[in-house]
Amino acid sequence: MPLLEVIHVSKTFGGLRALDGVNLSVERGETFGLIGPNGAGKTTLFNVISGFLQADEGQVRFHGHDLVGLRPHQICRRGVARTFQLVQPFSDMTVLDNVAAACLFGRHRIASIQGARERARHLLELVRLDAKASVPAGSLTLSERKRLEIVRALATGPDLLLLDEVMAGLTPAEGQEMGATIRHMQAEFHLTLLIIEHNVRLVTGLSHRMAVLNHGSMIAEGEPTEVVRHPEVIKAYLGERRSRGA
Amino acid sequence: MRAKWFVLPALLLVAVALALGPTREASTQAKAPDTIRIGATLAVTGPFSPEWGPPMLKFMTEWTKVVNEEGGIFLKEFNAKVPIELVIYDDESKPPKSVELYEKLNAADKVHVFLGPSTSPITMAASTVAEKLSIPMMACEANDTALFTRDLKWFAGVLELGYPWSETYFDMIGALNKRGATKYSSVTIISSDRPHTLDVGRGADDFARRAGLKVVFHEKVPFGTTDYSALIAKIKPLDPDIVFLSLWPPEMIAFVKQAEELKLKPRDLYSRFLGAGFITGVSPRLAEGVTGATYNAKKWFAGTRAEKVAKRLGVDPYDVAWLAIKYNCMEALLTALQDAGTLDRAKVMATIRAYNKAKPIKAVYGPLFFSWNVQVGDKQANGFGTQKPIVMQVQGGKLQVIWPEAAADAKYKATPRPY
Amino acid sequence: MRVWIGWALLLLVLVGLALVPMVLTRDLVTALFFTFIFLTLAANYDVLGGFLRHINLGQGAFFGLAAYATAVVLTRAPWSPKLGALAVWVAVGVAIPLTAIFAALVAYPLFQVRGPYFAVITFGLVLILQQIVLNTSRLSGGSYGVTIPARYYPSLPTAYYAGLALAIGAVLINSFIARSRLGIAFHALRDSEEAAAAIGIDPFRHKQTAMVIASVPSAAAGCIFALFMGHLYMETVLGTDVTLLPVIIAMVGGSGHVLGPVLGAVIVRGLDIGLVYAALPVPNLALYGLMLVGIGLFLPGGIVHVLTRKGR
Amino acid sequence: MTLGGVYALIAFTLSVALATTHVLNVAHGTLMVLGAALATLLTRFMGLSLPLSVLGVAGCFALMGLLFDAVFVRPILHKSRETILITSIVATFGLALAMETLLGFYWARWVDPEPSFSLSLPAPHIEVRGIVLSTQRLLIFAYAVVAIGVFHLVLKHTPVGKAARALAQDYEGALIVGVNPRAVSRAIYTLGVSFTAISGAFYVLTVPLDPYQGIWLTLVALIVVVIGGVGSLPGALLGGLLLGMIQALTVFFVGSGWSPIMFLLVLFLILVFRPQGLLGGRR
Repeated sequence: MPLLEVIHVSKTFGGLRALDGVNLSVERGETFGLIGPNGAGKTTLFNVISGFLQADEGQVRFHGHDLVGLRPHQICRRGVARTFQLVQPFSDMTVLDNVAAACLFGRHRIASIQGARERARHLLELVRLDAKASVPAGSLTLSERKRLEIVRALATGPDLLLLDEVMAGLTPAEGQEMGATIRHMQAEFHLTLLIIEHNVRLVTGLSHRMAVLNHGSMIAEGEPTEVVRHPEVIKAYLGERRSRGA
Repeated sequence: MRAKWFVLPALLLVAVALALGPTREASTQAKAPDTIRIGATLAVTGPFSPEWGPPMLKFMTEWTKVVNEEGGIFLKEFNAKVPIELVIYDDESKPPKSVELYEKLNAADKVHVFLGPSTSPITMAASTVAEKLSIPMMACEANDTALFTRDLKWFAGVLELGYPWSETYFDMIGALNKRGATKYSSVTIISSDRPHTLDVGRGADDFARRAGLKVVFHEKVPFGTTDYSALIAKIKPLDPDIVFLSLWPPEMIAFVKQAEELKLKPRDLYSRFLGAGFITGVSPRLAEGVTGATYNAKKWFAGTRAEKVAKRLGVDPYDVAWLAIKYNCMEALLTALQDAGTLDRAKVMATIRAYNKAKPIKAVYGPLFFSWNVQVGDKQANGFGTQKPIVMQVQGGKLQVIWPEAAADAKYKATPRPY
Repeated sequence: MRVWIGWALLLLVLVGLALVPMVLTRDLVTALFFTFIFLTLAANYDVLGGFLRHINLGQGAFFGLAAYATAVVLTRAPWSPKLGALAVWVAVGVAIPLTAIFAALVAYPLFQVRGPYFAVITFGLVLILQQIVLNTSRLSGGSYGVTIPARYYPSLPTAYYAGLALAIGAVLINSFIARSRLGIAFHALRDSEEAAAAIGIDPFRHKQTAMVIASVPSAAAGCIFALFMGHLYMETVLGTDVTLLPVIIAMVGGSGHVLGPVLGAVIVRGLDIGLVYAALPVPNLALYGLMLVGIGLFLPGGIVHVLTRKGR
Repeated sequence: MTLGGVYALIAFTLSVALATTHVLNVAHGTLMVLGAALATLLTRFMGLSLPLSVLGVAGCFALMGLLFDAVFVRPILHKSRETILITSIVATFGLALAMETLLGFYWARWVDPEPSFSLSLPAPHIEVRGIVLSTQRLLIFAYAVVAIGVFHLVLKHTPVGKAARALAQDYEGALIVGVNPRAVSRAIYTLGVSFTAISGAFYVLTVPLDPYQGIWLTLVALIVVVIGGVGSLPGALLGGLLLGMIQALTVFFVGSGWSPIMFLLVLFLILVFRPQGLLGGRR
């Protein structure tokens, strides 16, 4: 049984069909990359999985149980964590408490604040933010915020981690580093990853399998190297480029 | 949170406590005090002040001077005339504030007796202070029935309850109809949802019927209603002879103006309050012929301190609608002090309670005494007075008392609405 | 060391406040009693206003509801007169849970909205209660109000100590929240509701909890206020003063800081009381208003934040 | 119903200011009362004609708007959104208290012992097939339409107006693009304060005001803003008309006592089911 199954999910905004019968399944322990041009519906799919949006039709199954109808915090407690494309740190709180909050309220629900902070400190070391533990999260750089976003999601104790463009806006060096961190995390915590990325090259290097979304529909799925050579995919990306130029 | 931030409020409070603490002192009283101190609060500012505020303050202050020019009042206990001192604070139209201030009048200003504040809500709060401290309070412009049904021992007011407010007016209408001067038969009553205006409206309903009129429409409107167009549209087809408005000044002015817009033309328009503010508010043209309530009659004032004070301040007593209430209230308190002949609070209160129909205070408008143990609805009312409004009309842009005939400056003039 | 000095001073203040009815004159005791009532409301306001940054104009609703519930039980319940002095406790025992349940229920519609909309919808709640009071005259007396029988009135010292206890309680609740996991959840929600939900914090349940916590001391304050004033008018217990003053006190002192409402109450009420003593020829309210202008402009974000240099 | 137009206008000026500068002006209603007071003073006690006194009010309050902007808005404009909101609430609440108290106190001392601001316009009625139309109401309505039109044109077609709309839509974004919030706030407050004051003058043609009604008017305006959606002109218009209409219909068909309840119910329903206001775009 796959860890996550998305079965024929559709979502419409006004007249726009953002998701059109999307099917997807992610196996335990794998890294699954989801790519597609801007506006393809990637983030909408994340929002549906994590409960921020309700699908018009279709099912989302996690560990074989239906997630539809659950609210975000409930989904988090079942073991699905996510990051936001536009990072949303708790900017007035310290970096440490950002992560401690996730330990307190996530899946493991550590009872004491002290215990949560200890665990948070340990996790911050992992992404090399331990030096910044006591500064307000609002004062971090973009790259640091992205790392905080990931480690905060990780601190909720998920089985499945949804990463929404965590490498966007980073320098190539920072991107490489981020990739290494992600790999390291996956190994240490036995995570299953679903990654949205606009940058095809980075995600190809990370993923075991990949899928391509365009105009709300899945147009290709398979081995990363195969997928990027798929004619529909090339057309989708080129088409996008052409329309941008116009 | 650092501990030092506890220090600041702490120091402030301690400083306040130290500065204000040692104001308590034992007082032993043997000889006549320098002054008789009378304490009061007044809605000088805040929402009630447009009716009660600064002009009343001026009037009260000037009145004190006039009393003292006559040497003050004679107290038998000291066998001497003692000047009076009026200590007035601004209660900002807030009941809790007046509670603080009446406590201050007692604690800091050491007043001998209390004069009531303005309006029922504030009087309601203030009267509990009088009761707790056992200080006589003479209430002025407050006639909410609830004030008098609490079995207070230290509280009396000069006004009659709100219910018979319109008695004089409907007496007049009844008399005029009998004489054939008018042929009014239908009344519409609008009352604002406040205790006083509701009482007046309820009373009007009964007194109108007693005068042989038919109440064709009676509606309670939310307090503060300013758009009456829909209501007027509803009244217009009924074409009542009399529109009786038991409303507050801004509501009243809005109604009268909108009645013109929608051409509602009652033969008589009665306003619960009439004063300079009303005439300028609706414009003299629309005010012409409007009848309404007042406590003032120049005929009554002739030769009194009120006339003297008004002359000195250069005000027409008719312009300040409720001036006579305050005046009668202050005078009643002085009379009670004089009759008691002492500043002993229990004796003063006993004197106030002893006035009755046979032995009243001679107020300008007639006998004033306080009623005790009167059944009102399911409750016993105590301590309300006898002062009741009389009827006024705007004639030639001026206010004239028209009823009762003994106090009247002019006769009722049926005036068609000017539109 | 300095911490100890702080605690010692705190103790001194508390002892001082406990001695007040024996030392100060009745008017000041009364003024302090009202200060405690408003401080309680301001501290409660800050649970939502400070910790969750929801400007709540409806704090007065809980105050007024409890005040009315107390008065209605004492005057309308047929068994009240038989209970003697116990009736007061029964009335309070009805009023406070009733208010807490009310707070839990109204949380459902109120928290549908955020930002300025929340301020308006909570103000709307007060307006609705006003209308309910005015239109249920048999129960509430309508605009005539209700009179509580004099035998239930507390003495001034009793009222004072009850007010003091409430104010201390309300401030302690805030300081407890600030240190607890609830505080962390509130803080997270105020910074980003989405992110908070994504790490497992239930936004609605926490906001509802905040509202219920904040309603209890306010309800108790309403009960004492009702008993102290003896007669309830809609405008006195559900009016603009009760609605706006706590907000202003919290904001002047510094919203979101445990000591903010305390400082705010000392300053705002200090001005109010002090101006009467100053006996100036200009109306006090005008000067009071101008001083608020000064405080607002020169100490932006509240006095605590300026003092702790955390002003944002 | 015609008063709906005035409600809409005062609501809209409040809402534009709130959306572009994050300043919540609690003294908004008090400025309206002040405008009514000045107009009353000019016509009733100085004998000016209505148009002249409206001009006078416009002039005085344009200056007042500049002053307001300089004292209450500029010094805090660079602060965070939340600080601006809190600072402005405290400061303008103080301003409202001070203004209304001074106005009430000194008006009663110097001008009229019972302060009430109201203007009258002895004008003929227009009767169309038995329906009486009041010229005063027509005038008020015409004013509201014209003023809203002027606002609309200013916002749509002048550089300052475009900048204001940009600020209202995306504050941070607009700042990055180089919009100068100071110039916008000056324009918005000069225009907004003078229109608010003139609205006061027109309002008292049918409904009198007393010095202490200002804060209440602000709250009413805020409710209208919320019904319509912050920053939305048609929203404010719809909110204002809805307010007037619900009141009129309930009074006529149900009874006066029910009109506030009906109105509040509508407010609640709108907020719960359409939290961004009837015509508000974003939450």
